[in-house]
Amino acid sequence: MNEIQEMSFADAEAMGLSFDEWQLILKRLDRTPNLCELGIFSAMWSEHCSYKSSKKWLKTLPTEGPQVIQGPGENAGVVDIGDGLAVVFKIESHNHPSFIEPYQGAATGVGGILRDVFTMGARPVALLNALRFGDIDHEKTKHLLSGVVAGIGGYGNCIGIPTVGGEVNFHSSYNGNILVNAMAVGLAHSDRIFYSAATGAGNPVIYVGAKTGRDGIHGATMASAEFSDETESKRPTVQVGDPFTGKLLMEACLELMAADAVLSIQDMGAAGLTSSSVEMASKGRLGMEIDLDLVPVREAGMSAYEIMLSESQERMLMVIKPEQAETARAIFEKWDLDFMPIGQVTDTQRLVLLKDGKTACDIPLAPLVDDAPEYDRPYRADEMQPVLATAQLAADSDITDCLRQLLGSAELASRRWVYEQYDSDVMADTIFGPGGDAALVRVHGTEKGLAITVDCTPRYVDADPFEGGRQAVCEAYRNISASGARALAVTNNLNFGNPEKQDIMAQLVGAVSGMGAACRILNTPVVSGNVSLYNETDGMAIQPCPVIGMVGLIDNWARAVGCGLTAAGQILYVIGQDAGTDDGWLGCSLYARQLAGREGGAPPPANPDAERKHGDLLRCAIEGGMIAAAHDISDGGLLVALAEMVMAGQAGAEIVTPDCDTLHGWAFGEDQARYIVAVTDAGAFEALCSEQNVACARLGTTISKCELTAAPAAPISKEQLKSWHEPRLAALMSQ
Amino acid sequence: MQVIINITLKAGVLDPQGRAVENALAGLGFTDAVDVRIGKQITLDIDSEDAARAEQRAARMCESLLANTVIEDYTIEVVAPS
Amino acid sequence: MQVIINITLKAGVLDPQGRAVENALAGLGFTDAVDVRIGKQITLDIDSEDAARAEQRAARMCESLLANTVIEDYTIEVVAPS
Amino acid sequence: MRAAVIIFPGSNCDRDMMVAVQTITGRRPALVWHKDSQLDPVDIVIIPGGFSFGDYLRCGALAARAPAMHSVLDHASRGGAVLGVCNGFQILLESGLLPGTLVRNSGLKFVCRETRLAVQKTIDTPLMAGLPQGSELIIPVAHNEGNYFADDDQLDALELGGQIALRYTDNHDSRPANPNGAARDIAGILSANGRVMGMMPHPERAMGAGHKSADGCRFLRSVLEGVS
Ligand SMILES: Nc1ncnc2c1ncn2[C@@H]1O[C@H](COP(=O)(O)OP(=O)(O)O)[C@@H](O)[C@H]1O
Ligand SMILES: [Mg+2]
Repeated sequence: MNEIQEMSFADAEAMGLSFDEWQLILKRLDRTPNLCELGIFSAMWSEHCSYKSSKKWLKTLPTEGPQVIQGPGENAGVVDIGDGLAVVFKIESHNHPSFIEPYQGAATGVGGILRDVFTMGARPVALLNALRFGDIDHEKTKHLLSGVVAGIGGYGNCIGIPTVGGEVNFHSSYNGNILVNAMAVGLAHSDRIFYSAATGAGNPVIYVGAKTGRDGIHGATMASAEFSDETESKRPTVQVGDPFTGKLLMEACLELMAADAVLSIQDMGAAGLTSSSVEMASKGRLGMEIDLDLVPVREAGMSAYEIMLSESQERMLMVIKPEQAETARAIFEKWDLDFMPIGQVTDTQRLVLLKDGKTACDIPLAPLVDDAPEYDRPYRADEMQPVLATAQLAADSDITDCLRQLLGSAELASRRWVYEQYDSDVMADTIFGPGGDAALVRVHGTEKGLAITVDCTPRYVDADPFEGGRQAVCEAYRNISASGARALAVTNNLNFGNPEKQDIMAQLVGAVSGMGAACRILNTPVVSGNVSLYNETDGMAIQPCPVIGMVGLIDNWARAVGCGLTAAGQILYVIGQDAGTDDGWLGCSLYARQLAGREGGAPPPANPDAERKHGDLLRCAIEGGMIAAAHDISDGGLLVALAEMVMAGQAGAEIVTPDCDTLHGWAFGEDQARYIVAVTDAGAFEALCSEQNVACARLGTTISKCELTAAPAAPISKEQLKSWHEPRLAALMSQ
Repeated sequence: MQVIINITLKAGVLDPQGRAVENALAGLGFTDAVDVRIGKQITLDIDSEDAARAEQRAARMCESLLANTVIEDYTIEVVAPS
Repeated sequence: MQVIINITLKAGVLDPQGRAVENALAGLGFTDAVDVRIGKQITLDIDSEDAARAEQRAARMCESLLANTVIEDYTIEVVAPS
Repeated sequence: MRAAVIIFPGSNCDRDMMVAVQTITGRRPALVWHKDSQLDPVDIVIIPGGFSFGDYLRCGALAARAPAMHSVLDHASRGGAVLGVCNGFQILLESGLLPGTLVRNSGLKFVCRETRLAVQKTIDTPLMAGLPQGSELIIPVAHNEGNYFADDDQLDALELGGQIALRYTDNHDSRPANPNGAARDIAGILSANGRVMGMMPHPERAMGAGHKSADGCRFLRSVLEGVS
């Protein structure tokens, strides 16, 4: 296609624009766009950049609170943690690229989310990831899992940010669309946050970082389409991550920010130079003029279209104080990075691009952003699922055998094979790394600790989007609370199928409403997030997966508790359970799926009010020094949680199970808002529970022998438990 | 048959390693070296007397494991009876 | 001049990667592949019209950086004027 | 006690090492940028872990040829003490200060986990003076290329010469003690004069106070007190 040739609707359609959208472009420009201009519209109006299907619903999320310094709308959310410090975080998906090339897809996902965080002026201190793969026996799973894990490690380990947590699930609905969501957390001074809005007409616009190649051209539009065989041929050149350059860029940017030379800054993520220049200029209600001949390129002969839509990694755009230009240049030279003034801020509210001395693009900014389509897509929810009773689901096996099967299942088996490939200790501030509940990372040089987790249970969301959305927030909150921290705020990644289908849209609406409802009650506003739609292959959608990333704060990390049992002679309680309970909610549980072969059924109701009360009680008890170990109850229920506490600890547990027909419900039910705690001062703890009016059931005691006894069943040694739990993934991957 | 397989990054795909080595060479005074690209060379023995068949087997191995055909190209050379 | 440098592990030097690839190939049914060794192929352009001189420069680069001569051998091939 | 920590582009344990040294000695080590060819006199040079130059070509290869390494070589040739950790170990091998090489882990994967190390009987060295032979240390590793390799003659020579400082040893769980396939379970070695040491485990990540072990602190204290 010729650069200046006028485009037609056929061209627009090929770039993913609808006829109405094409008409709107003609109207706003009052002429026909050229290739470069059309490419810019198509990228900015893609689902990925414009959030056209989800925006209406994202607006319903709570985003404010006294702790919030910056909510959604910037590169990452910013939350106050006191003493002049702020935590900066966001989660982002790289689903499509990771399916095509798992190593590079995952690596560039990590690189991208790190840039979002350090762009805000924060030094990244932790990485997490939420991964979903197809059936564990599916032919592609092994290749995708090994590539994604290696890619995440490849980037994070090299750049030197610890990967401290995450989750991995397997389900056949992800056979053709895996999910790779990466979260980054950083620390900044709360009065030194950097934003993207351009300031001051006449100020220089600087390009820094790696050179621009033909990588991933139109990746944003790709991420906004379903997969089919046809996509294969449209495949852009895969983006290749360069964590080494990423590290230099991070250090150079942080050094430049400390030198007080930066006015505004934006990373080049999806849609590269297009979205960064448009966002900076439009947020500042200004314009921008760029000479594309000045952009450092890797290959000769790149067109304006290619330069504007390239998704080459490790690049940034910034506006700097003119008088600091030489300081800035020196810093980038020190780090051996490109530093190139490529244009200037203008007051025209237009984006003007020059190429070979000619104008390659001259369009008003307002339509690109303000007129980006926003749809109120119709939705219709599936029928509600029935509540299933324990009797309908209970398997024949005894509870020991059920425990063995659950611990060894792909869902619950140890993730050690995964997380040992991540450097979880670099920066030397990791207190709790992967393998427990929330990760805990020290705020360097202080007593503060950040508790961080990512959570979602797609089978609940699939069965009941509203409940599933609430539950994801509640489970994250429990993980944070189990460490003793108080939850501050969340980021979220909405992974769904094709929103043009009414049932999928209903999932999105339900899940977002549920998330919002829970966040309101738990006082955890949403400060950032990302949406990934069209996760479908040949019409088959994924199980909906609204991942919650939550960050909490503990004032003194030395007081945090882990989930492993520490010593004998402590009393085990279940917080949030009545003493007489002898059944549990098995519908939609992991037990039902793994042992009864039954998917679906109404999920256990989430109860954010109870979560808040129980979380407050636990924090209070931990603060009071009564708790030696704490673990939330989630997938697999009470007995699985207790087995995990034995496997992670240096002591055993002895409990007596109720004598009843509903024993499996009691042992493996997934009723919400519960924790198992090992208590050192039972009297004080029981008094606290009755004072705060929280139900708690005495479960048993800790013992010195490292074993789990659920009488009348025979004791199971820790080695035995581990022999069920540990080998599954490693065995699969070494086949 | 001994077979040599050369695996190179496709044209246009970023080669950060090549770039870093080029810079390092320049730092050591080798400013006359440009366009450094780094690929893999795999040598193996294929149990077959027939060169055409060995080449065919090697191509299969490349497609199914040795090369990442999304970003890499490969060439196969059958050297000699081993 | 375009120059191709092949870098291979010396005989006797452990090649864990080659061994793992051999096992992986066997796992995929390619039991006819043995003695898998993995080396590097570096291509670069040397600014010189003279093949002999380009080769000499390349050898210097290998000795001072590109190869670890304790465990690696290298061969140099000057391909063509670039 | 004066220490210097060398920083290459891609080093990422430089701060951690600096903090560890300062915790033990109360004094901040000098930080030396790879482009500096000037090194003020110090008691020990420490080369920290990370991915210098992205680990491109061969781990440590590009860093070993950086200007700062010329002064490190001078310092070592005058009998100065040098400690290289992880990528620092790789750099010392590439620069020829220590024999052998580190190749890809036998599992072909990055490995981050705790290891148990046995302190070996070595030649007289100030670096290990505070660590009784036979004592054990729990210190984590995190690397892709930690598989120590040398030919048998060279390994025999290292053994005979008392140059093997640390070996991976039974960690009393189901997994192999040796995380990477290193020849003869070697985790750290000394130069023939006992003044240069390279090791894969990260002592700066086992400093107690929130870390899973405090043995790295014991180890570094021995090193730093030994050379001051
Ligand atoms: N699900 C969501 N909830 C809250 N905020 C969201 C969500 N999805 C996207 N956002 C916000 O919209 C903005 C654009 O997101 P994104 O396109 O992912 O940014 P970037 O281009 O920096 O990667 C960000 O401020 C992000 O936090
Ligand atoms: Mg961004």
